[in-house]
Amino acid sequence: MSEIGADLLLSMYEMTETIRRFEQQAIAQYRLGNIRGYFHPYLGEEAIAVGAMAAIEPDDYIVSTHRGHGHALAKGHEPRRMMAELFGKESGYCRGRGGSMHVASRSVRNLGANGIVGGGLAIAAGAALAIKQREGPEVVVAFCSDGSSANGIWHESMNLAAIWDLPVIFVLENNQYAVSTPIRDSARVEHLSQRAAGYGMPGVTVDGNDAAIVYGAMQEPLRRARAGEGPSLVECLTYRHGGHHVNDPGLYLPPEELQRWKAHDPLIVLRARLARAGVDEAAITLIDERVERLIDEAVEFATASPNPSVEDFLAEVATL
Amino acid sequence: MSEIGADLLLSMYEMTETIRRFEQQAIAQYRLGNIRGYFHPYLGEEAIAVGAMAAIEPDDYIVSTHRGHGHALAKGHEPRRMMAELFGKESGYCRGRGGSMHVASRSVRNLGANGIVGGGLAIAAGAALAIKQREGPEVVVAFCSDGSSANGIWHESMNLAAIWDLPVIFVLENNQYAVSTPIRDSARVEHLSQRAAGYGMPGVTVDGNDAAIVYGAMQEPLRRARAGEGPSLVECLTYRHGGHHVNDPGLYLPPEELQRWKAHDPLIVLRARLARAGVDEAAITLIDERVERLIDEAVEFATASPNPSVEDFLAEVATL
Amino acid sequence: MKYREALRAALQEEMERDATVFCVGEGIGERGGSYKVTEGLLAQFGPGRVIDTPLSEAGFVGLGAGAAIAGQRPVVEILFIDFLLQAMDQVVNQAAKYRFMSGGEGRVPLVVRTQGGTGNSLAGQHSQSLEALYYHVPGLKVVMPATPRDAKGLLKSAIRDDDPVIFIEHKLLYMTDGEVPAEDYLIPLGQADIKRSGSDVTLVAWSHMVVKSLQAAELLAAEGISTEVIDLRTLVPMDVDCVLDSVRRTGRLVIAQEAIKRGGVGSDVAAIVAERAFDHLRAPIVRVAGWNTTIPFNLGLEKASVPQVDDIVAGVRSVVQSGAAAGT
Amino acid sequence: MKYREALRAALQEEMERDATVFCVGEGIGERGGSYKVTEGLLAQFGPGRVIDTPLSEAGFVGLGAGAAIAGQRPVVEILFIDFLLQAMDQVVNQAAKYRFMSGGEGRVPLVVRTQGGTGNSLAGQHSQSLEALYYHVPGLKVVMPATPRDAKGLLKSAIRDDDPVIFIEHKLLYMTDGEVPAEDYLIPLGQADIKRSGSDVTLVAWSHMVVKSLQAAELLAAEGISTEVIDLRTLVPMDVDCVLDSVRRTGRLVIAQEAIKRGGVGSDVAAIVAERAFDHLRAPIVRVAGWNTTIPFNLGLEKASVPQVDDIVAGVRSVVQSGAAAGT
Ligand SMILES: Cc1ncc(C[n+]2csc(CCOP(=O)(O)OP(=O)(O)O)c2C)c(N)n1
Ligand SMILES: Cc1ncc(C[n+]2csc(CCOP(=O)(O)OP(=O)(O)O)c2C)c(N)n1
Ligand SMILES: [Mg+2]
Ligand SMILES: [Mg+2]
Repeated sequence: MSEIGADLLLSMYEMTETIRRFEQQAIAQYRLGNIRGYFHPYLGEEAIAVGAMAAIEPDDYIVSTHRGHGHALAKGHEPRRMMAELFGKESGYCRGRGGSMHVASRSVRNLGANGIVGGGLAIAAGAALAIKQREGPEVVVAFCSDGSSANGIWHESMNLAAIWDLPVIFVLENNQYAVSTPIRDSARVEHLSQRAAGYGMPGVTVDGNDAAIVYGAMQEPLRRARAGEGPSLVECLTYRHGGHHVNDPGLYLPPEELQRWKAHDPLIVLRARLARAGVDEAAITLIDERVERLIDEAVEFATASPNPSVEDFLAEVATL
Repeated sequence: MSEIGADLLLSMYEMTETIRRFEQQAIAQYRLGNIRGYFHPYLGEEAIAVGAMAAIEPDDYIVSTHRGHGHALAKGHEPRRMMAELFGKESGYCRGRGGSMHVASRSVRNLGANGIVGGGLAIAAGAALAIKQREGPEVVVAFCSDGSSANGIWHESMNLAAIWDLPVIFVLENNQYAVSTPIRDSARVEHLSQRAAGYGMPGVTVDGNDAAIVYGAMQEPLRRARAGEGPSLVECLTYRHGGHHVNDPGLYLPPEELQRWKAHDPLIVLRARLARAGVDEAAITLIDERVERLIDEAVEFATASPNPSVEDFLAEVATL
Repeated sequence: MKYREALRAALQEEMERDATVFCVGEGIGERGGSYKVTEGLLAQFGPGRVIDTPLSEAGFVGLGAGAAIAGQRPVVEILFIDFLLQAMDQVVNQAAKYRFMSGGEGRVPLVVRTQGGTGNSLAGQHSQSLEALYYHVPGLKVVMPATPRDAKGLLKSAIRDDDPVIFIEHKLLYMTDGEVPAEDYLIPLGQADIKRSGSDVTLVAWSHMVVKSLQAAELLAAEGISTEVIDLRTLVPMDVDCVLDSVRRTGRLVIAQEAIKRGGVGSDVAAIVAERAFDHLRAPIVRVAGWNTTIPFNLGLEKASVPQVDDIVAGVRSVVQSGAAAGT
Repeated sequence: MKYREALRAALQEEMERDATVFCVGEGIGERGGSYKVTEGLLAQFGPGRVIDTPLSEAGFVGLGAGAAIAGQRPVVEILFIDFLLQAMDQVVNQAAKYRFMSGGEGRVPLVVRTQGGTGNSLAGQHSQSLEALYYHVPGLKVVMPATPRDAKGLLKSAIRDDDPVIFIEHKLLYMTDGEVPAEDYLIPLGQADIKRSGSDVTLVAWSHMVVKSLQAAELLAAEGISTEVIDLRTLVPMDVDCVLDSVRRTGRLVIAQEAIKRGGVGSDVAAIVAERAFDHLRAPIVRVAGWNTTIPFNLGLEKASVPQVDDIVAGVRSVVQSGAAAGT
């Protein structure tokens, strides 16, 4: 990883901090009753979105998951319109109609979060097919979860992508639990990436809490995809910093396990890398302050934005 | 395979010949208009059903496929009631309501053929769960096809069976085509059995045209299943002797490929084994004659049987 | 007793009574399920009969069908009816058809417990009312209880039934309270329940709409309109006679349904009455139903997308008025 | 021109016109599809636009949705509508909802072509009429053409539509013949077609039932009953006005549908009329529809399980008689 310079580390740090603070502030707003419904925090998993997105181009596509705030922010969604969507406001990315589990935007080529686990995988393969048909240079990064690997659509999407050499990279965020069910109860294989062999595609398992490692792990899959050599599976090991959603205390997580992973927090890992790269604390503090303002402003924007109009909604619906 | 005695070879030969002649006669009846609908002949693949069924006990269960006549006969269905079902007669196993793709019978523990490719796989896992819950000694043999391996239900069923150590053996009949689509266009892996590793179960690929080899390949999976050690995947390579169904001329099958496999016909293979075992032609001729009578009698039975009564059907339906 | 406790009691009693009954679903063991219906069952019955699954909806619904065919009585929990769509092939092509296609020999005593409906800002993929999809499939029974008493009695009957039953709960009902008999009891599938008697108009509902319909009836009573509220309880088999009898008495029919109007079960109720009690009708049949939309996330829009008590009141009022004008 | 040739012509013309249109499905390339609709397209457009798939129905329907969202216009072929159940989650939770859930920004110009219905002794899993399932889902359009002319014009419109369209053919129609205009034409989604004018009774049908209904109307004419046959052509959006206008003229409504009666689209047509043209009705609304059964294999039973021409004739006769008694 020696080739990663201080600039890239800093920008990855800034995005990690952005996601972290966004989630924390949004959770606070949830507790105040300003956000409702399901909210699956990305806390502790930020390095995956940050590392993967640092490796791709703005024109590349992503599909996201039910735990998708981090992907969206790293792909370029504005925190204010993200926050507004979580508030259910008209100024949100989906005009308050989608919410946390359905954030999408053409502008940043996020094909969407999904309330169905694994629901974006075939869509990702389809977007990759579109790219291939248009002979475009883009790739699709398909974020998916350990839980999704038990679902038929995971299998079908991996296989279709493989047989047609589609430019898609499956980034599997293995946080080791599906709600309370440990992945070892759902799969009898050491690494889920081993399944890639069954589709004839490369698969690796890496430390998903180190953005620099994730960034590095994307390079060969990206080269392959852009060269028309087909898909890859990148399994990133990580861990949630708490329950499955904001109303789940997550008491089933073994405390030592949780502590071990918290000690290996994506922010801690990046700070250590920054220190080794000789970046001084002042630069970091500057970023922290900028991010703090950005997220505070996002909350203000969301708060001040109006709810969607019921009349407009009913008028739209009547014409559907 | 040296442990296979002449008796077993002879009984496997008799069943192979039974299936062969049943299919040929049924196809003749189809041409006469006495059988309608979809009819997927098992011609050329008989060694799989015969070898697998020779290895299991009468109380063991099977699930079958859309190409299921061979499984049914080998599991103990009577040719006459099988033929009657294909004729759509009340005396058939499903009282003419199911037909070729839905033959099932409690009496021989055939949980059913299926018109949905892969449709029986989860049912097989469920029956295996039932056995496990009752602490029964039985196993389930789940026949499936190369085409089914691309379907989500294949993945989910394999995985569920694996994580719960269910007593099921997946026997994959790889005849190398799904209708006209070669398996190499549907999977980028040399042997489909390699996928077993992704579920943490053993997988092997064997010659599916040699009943003795199939029989042998079942032994360790059966031991495992009965010992509570979980499922296995046995991939049997084979080839259709013609089109996908009786109305498909199968012109897309490369003639040399077809000829090569026809030269390796399950009957030819078994006859060679019988010769090596010192069984003389007379014993074989005796069997051939017996089988001929059996199948002729089946056709007579089916022909003479009445159609289901429309009134009875409508009365049943009204109470559903 | 709460609705979810009533469901739990039904499961517990049936599992005690019959060793072939077992539960399988996501997080139903230690965690007790998302709506806590199965809480405590793991401790009592062990992991062999209370089974946590991976996210393989098609797989474990099909597995339930297979276990049922092989003699067990599985109760499969699907967290949201929205996810049951992943298992549609297993439900419709396998479980529902098996008995018929096997010539009547095979039976599939499978219960799929799931829940649907709006109310918690869960957006488009976690709020659907999809009973109409299962209602249309021969070979399935469909049950949608509205009260704790019905939930318990019907779930026990569903478990004892030899055919596949889609048992649909509502996310807003789990915490509702109601009387549940102390003694062992069953409520047979196929019996509607007149939850309130009335003479001016028949109001047919099921599941959470029964709650709203009873509130509407109360408001209407204050206006002098006597509303008979029929809770269908089971959609398949449907107690058509109960509905027809009532309409023959009242001459007016309103159906309240949370699902979208187009192709909903309410259309069938209307069609049956228009076919078989036409001569008794004194007014158009009105369906008060969900708008033709994916359920929105925003709470205000979500509320606007499905019928509220006021909408039901307005619907009933309209037929009483128009009936008065046309009929008498 | 045959129905299947008309479909092929539509695909060919649209693929020539618009490079983003492509076809994907099982055996649609070299083999030309099970019903030979796509024959010749591979040779003309190459394997990049006529794509054979493995048996991954959920996967390639979802893939179609993804390609559509990313700007292509996929036409996915599903061999039998029965198999589309494997992709139900992709259709209902993904394709149908995407536009709404993205706040209107995302569009899914996806066509799923499939076929259903009885007629060839293909038994329970290859003979279903499942349009009602898709009819109930907001965000989908549903098209069911009965003639070669309609098939071509509607398929072209479906391909140009920006929303997901479930385009359902019938296995007994592929070989039927009919006039197809030589010049380029479109038939807009949402327009019913009066296939035969009449004054005594309105008979609503779609897909293959239109053929049977026209035969029934002919027989009825011989008895002096004048039957107006409306072919809905598209179920969503439905041309409700056309039906209401007709019923207001005739005062009687019969619906002929191959799908089972319970929860079928016909119930919705009946409910709409019972709600909006009640005062014009002179007789009960009759639905002539499939029995509540899995489709049997045996040909005699299969025939008995769905309406035949005689059943339609009897249904029409019954309302004309009862209407005469009640109304005039
Ligand atoms: C098909 C489907 N089944 C079940 C659910 C309910 N559900 C939402 S998140 C979740 C757990 C997912 O775990 P995992 O896939 O590992 O993702 P993680 O939450 O750990 O990021 C479940 C069961 C769902 N949304 N979709
Ligand atoms: C889910 C599903 N998709 C498609 C079909 C149509 N179909 C029937 S058999 C078949 C080919 C199956 O090939 P394979 O699975 O290899 O079995 P084989 O016919 O070679 O024995 C297809 C596509 C089906 N029955 N079920
Ligand atoms: Mg997880
Ligand atoms: Mg094959």
